[in-house]
Amino acid sequence: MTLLLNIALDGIAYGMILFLVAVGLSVTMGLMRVVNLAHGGFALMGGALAHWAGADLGLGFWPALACAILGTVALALPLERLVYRRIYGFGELQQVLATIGLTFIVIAAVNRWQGSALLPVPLPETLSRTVDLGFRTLPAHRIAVILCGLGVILGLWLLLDRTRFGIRLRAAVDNRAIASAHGIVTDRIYMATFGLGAALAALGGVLGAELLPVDAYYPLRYMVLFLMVVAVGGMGSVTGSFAAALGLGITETAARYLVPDMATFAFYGIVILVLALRPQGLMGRIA
Amino acid sequence: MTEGLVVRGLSKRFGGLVVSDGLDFDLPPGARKALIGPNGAGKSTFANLVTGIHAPSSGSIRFDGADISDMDETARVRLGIAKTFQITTLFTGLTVRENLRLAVLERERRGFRLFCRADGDPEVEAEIAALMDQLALEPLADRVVERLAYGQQRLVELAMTLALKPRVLILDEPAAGVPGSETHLITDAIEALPADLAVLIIEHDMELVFRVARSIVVLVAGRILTEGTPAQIASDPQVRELYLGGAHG
Amino acid sequence: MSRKPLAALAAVTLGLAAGQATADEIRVGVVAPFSGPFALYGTQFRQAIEAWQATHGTRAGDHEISFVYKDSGGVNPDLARSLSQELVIRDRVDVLAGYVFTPNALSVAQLATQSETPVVIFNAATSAINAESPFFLRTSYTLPQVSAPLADWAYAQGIRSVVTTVADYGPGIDAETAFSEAFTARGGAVTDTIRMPLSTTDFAPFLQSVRATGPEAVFVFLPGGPPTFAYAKAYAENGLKEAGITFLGTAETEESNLQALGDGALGLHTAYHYSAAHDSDANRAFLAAVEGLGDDAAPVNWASVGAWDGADLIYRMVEAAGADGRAAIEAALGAEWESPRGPVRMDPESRTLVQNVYIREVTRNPQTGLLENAETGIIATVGDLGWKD
Amino acid sequence: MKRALPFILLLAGTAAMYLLMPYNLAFATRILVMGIFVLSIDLVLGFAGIATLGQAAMYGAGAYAAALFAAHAWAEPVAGLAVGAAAGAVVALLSGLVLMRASGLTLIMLTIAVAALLAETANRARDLTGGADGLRVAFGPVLGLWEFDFIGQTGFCYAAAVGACVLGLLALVARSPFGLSLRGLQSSPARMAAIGAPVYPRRVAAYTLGGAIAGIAGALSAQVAGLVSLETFSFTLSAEALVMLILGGTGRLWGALLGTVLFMFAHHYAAAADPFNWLFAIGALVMVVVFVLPGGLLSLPGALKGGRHD
Repeated sequence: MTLLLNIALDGIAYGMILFLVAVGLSVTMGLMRVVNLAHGGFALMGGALAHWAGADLGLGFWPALACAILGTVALALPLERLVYRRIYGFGELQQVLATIGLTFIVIAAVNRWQGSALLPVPLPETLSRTVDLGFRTLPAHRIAVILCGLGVILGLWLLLDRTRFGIRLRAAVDNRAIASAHGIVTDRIYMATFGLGAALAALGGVLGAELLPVDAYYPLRYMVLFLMVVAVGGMGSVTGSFAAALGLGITETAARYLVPDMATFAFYGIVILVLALRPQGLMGRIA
Repeated sequence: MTEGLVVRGLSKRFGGLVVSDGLDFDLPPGARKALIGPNGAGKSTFANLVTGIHAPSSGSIRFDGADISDMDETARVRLGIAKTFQITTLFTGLTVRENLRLAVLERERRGFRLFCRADGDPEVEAEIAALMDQLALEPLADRVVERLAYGQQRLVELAMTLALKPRVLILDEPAAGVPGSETHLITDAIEALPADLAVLIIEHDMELVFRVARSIVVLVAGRILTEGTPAQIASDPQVRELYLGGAHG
Repeated sequence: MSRKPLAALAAVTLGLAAGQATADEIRVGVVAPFSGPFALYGTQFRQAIEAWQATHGTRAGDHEISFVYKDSGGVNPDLARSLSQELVIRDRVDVLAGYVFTPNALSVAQLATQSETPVVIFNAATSAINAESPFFLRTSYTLPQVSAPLADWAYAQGIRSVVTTVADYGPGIDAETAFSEAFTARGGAVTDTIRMPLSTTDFAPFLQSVRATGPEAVFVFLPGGPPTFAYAKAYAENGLKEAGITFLGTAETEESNLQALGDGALGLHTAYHYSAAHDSDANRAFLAAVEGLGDDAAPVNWASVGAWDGADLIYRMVEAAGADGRAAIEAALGAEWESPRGPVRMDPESRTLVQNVYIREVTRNPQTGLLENAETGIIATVGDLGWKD
Repeated sequence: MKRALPFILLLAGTAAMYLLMPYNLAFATRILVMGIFVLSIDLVLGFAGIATLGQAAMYGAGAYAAALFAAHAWAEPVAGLAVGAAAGAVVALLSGLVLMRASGLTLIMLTIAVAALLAETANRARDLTGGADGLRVAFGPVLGLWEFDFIGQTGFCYAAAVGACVLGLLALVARSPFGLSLRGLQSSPARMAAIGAPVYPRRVAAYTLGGAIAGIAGALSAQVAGLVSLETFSFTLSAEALVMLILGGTGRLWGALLGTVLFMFAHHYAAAADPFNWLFAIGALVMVVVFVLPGGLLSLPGALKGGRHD
C-alpha cells in the first residue's frame, strides 16, 4: 500500500516536472505547428539567466526566476521576428534543422558566457524544506512544482478556451489567410504565443532544474524527452501533453520502484506502443 | 457478360454525420455518367468509397461480380478502378514523362525492380509517347510538372490515370480550377476516351456535364434525388429548384 | 590495392622514425574532449600540463618536450583512434596521452602496440584497458581500487548491511562488483543491488526503495555531472541522512560540481585517491601552479591531478629513454614519486599507480566558506585491485 | 561522357586523398564510412521522403553484428560486411513494419525511440557487447590477403572499395523503376496509392534497403576501428549525418557525398583550431543552408546562375 502511494506520489511529482519542462514546447509546437527543437535552448536561457541573477547579481530565488522569464521572453521575441516567422511555412524536416542550428548557437553562447559546469539555482528556504506526509517525507519543492503545474494547465485552459486571444490564436493557426481577412493580426498573435512558449520554457527550465539540472548542454540532453512528451500527448493539445507527462512519469516511476533496471525499456516501450497505435498521439487531432 | 461497377445500399458515417445514405448505383462498361449535386452532397465521399480511400459503414460495392467492399485502394486500382483528384495531385518534382512512366511501371507491377533502368524499356517509352500524343502533351514532355499551367497539370493527371488502362474512370471535378480558355482541352480529352471505358464525372460545370454525359445522377444530402438523361434532368422541376434556387450552380 | 605504395610509405615512415631518434624535440599528443558536455576534462588536462611546464620547464634531460592537443568530443572511439593515428603518423608524436573514456582508450590499443608508442591514460578507469596493450600506462585510478577499500572502511565502522545503487552501465557494474565482493568477504551483507538506468534524473524512487529496505549505508556509483548532482540532492531530500543511512560514494563529491551541491552535500562520505584539500606541500605547489595560470583556471579535481602526474611520468620517461617507446615503458615501470595526491608508484605489472585511498567527508572550510572533501584518514595503499592478467 | 564525369571526379578525389593525405588515412577512412552512412539516409529521406532521426539504429546494429560475427564465427571482414548489412536490414524491416505506417513528427519520434531502445539493449547485454566499455575485436585480413595496418592503408583502400560498390549500387537503384517509385513516394503518397502502387510495402522496402546500407557503414566502421561502442546508436550520430546530407543536398547521391566531405573537413580543421566556436559555426551553417540554400550546396551553381535548375 505504501508502495502504491509512493509510486503515485513520486510519479505525479516527476510527471509534473516533465509537464512543466515540456509545456512550452506543447505551445510552440502543438499550437503553432513549429517543430521547435530549440525549446530546450529557451529553457537553457532561463536556467542560465536565473543562475546568473542568483549567483552573480545576488538576487533571491523569486526575483531570479522573474528575471529568467522576462529575459528569455526578451530574447525570444526578436528571434521570432528574425527566424521563426520565416520557418512557419516550412516542412517538418526543415523546421527540425533550422531549430537544431539555433540550439547549437544558444549552447555555444551559454558555454562561452557561463562555462560548461552545472548552473544551479539555489532554492529558497521555503522550497528546500521537506514536508512530512505521515507515511513519508516529500521535498517542499515537489509540492510547489505540482501546484505550479496545475496552475499552468488551468491558466492555459482559461487562456486558450475562454479568452478572445485563445479564439483568435486558434483561428490564426487553423487558417492564417482567413484569419487575416477577418482582421485578426496574425503576426502579433504568433509573436505573443511564441513569447508565451518561451516564458513557459524558462519557467520549466528553472523549476525543473532540481531533477533535470541545467548546464550548457541541457537542450541536447533532454531534447528527445521534451519531444516524446509532446508527441505522445498529441500535437495541438496542451491537455494531451499534460496527460502524457503524467502517464509517462507514473509509468517510469513505477518501473523504477518495481523493476529498476528496466525503466528505460518501459519508457521507450510505452512511447513506441502509444505512437504505433495512435500516431496522432493521445489527444491529437487527426491532421 | 460484364456487369461493371454495382453499388448497393452504400452508407458512410463520420461519427454522427451521415455523408452517404443507402446509395444504389450502376456503372456498366461504356457508361458516361455524371454525378452532380450541391456542395456537401457527398459526391467526393462517394468517389472515395468507390476507390477505396474510405471504408463504407455498410452496403456493398461489386465489380464484375466480385465483392470489392473490403479491398484497399491499391487492389482496386489494380482491378481497373482509377480516379483523378478534385485538387490536382501529381509528382510535382518530376517531369511529365517521368510521371507517366511511373504510372505505366506501377501498372506493370515493376515498382520493385532494382537493377534495370526505369527508362530502359522501349515498349514503355512508346506507350508514354502515345499517351502524350493523345492529350497533346508532347511539347511539355520534359518540363517539371510543378511549373506547368493548372489546365496542363489537369491533362497530365488524366494522362496518368489513362496510363493505368482503367476499366472504370472516376473524374472528380476535372474542370475545377481550370481557366475557361483551357476547359476545351479537358472536354476534348474526355470525349476522346475509349468507348468501352466506364466513366463517372463529378462536376459543377454544367456545360461540360451536358456535353459529355449520357446519364446524370443528382445527389442531395447523401441520397440520390433522381437519375436520368441530360434532357430529363434539365427539365426536372426538383433539379431546377435546387440549382436555380440559390444553391451553387 | 597495390603493395608498392605501402612499401614506399613504410620506408618514409621508418625514415621519419629514424630521424626522430636523434631529434631533440619530443612531442606528446593529448587526445581529450575539448568540446561538448565533457570539455571540462580537456581544459583540466591542458591546464595541468601547462602548469607543470610553467613550474618544471619544457626540458627533460636533453630533450625539449612539447604537447599537441586533439579534440575527441565525447565517447567516440572512431574519432579518438583516427586522431591518435594522425598524431603518431603525421605529427610524429612519441607519446600519446589523455583519454577520458574507456572505449576511446581501448581504440588505440592496436595502434600503440604496432607503433610502439607509450600511451599515458590520464583518466579512463576500467581495469581491463591495460591488458589490451603493453604500452598502456595509467596515472588515474581504477574503480576497484577505490570501491573495495571503501567496503573495508564501511565494515570497520560497524556497518553490516548495505544497498548498492549504481548506474546500469559497465563502470557502474564494475564498481558494484568490487564493492560487494569486498564487503561480503569481510562478512557484511549487501541486502539489495539496484541498477539505475543511465539516463535517469529522478532518483527519488530508488532512494525511497533504499529507505524501505533500511540498510545502514548506501553505496553509489554514477557518471559525473547532472546525475551525480541530482542523486546527492535526492539523498538529502528523501531523508536518508535522517534515517541514519550512511552515504558511501567515490567521485560523487568531486570538486568541479561540489559547490553546486550546496549544504545537502555536508557529511557525505567518499573514498577516493585525490582531494583538492589534501594537506601536503606537493598539493599546495600543484594548486598554486594551476592558479598561477590566471583567472580562467578550472576547478582542480582528480582529472587535473591525473594529467599533472601524467606529465611528471612523461618527463621521467623522456629523460631516461628519449623517443624509444620500449625503453620509455621500462623506465616508467616501478617509478616512484610524491604526487599532489600523496606518494605513488607505477606498478610494473598492472601499469596503474599504486596509491593511497583516502576516506573523506564533505565539510565547509571555515576560512574560504567553500565546500571541500576533508580527508579523515588513509584507508589503504593499493594498486589496481581489479587487475587480472 | 557527361554522366561519367562525377564518377571520374570522385575517383580522382579518392586517389588525391590517398596521395595527399598519407598521414591522415584514418581521417580519410572516416570520411568514406560516414559517406556511406549519409548515402543510406539519402536513400531513405532524400529519395523516399521518410523523415528519420534514428538511422543510427541500423548503423549500430551492423557494427555490433559484424564485430560479434568476427569474434565468434569468422574474422574475415567482407563476410562481416554481409552480416552487418543483414543485421541493418533486419532491424529496419522489423521496426519499419511498425514505423512506416506513421509520418511526420510521430515518425521522427519513433525512429529516435527505436535507436534508444537498441542502445539500451546493447548496454544491458554486457556479456555479449561489452556494454559501455565497448567491444574490441580483431578482424582478420581482408579476403585473407590484406592485413589491417596501423598506418591505415588497408583500411582506406578497403573502405574506398566498399564505398564504390555502395555508390554504384545506389546509382543503379536511383535510375531503376524502384528508385523512380521512391521519388514518387516522397512527392505524393496519395498519388502513388491512386496509381495502384503499394505505398506501405514500398516504404518498408526502402527503409530496409537503407537499413542494409547503414548496416554496411556500421560494420565498416567497426572493422577499421577494431572497436564498437554504444555511441554507434546515438542520436548525435543520426543528427550529424542528417546535417551533412542537408548541407550537400537531399535526393541526390552527389549531394550526400559533397555534404559529408565538406562537413568532415570543416570539422577536422575548424574544430581542431577552436572547439567552442565550432558549435557556433555549425549552428550558423545549418541555418544558412535551410534559409538560403534549401536545396543544399549542390543547388548552388543553379542558384548563382539566377535560374532554377530543371
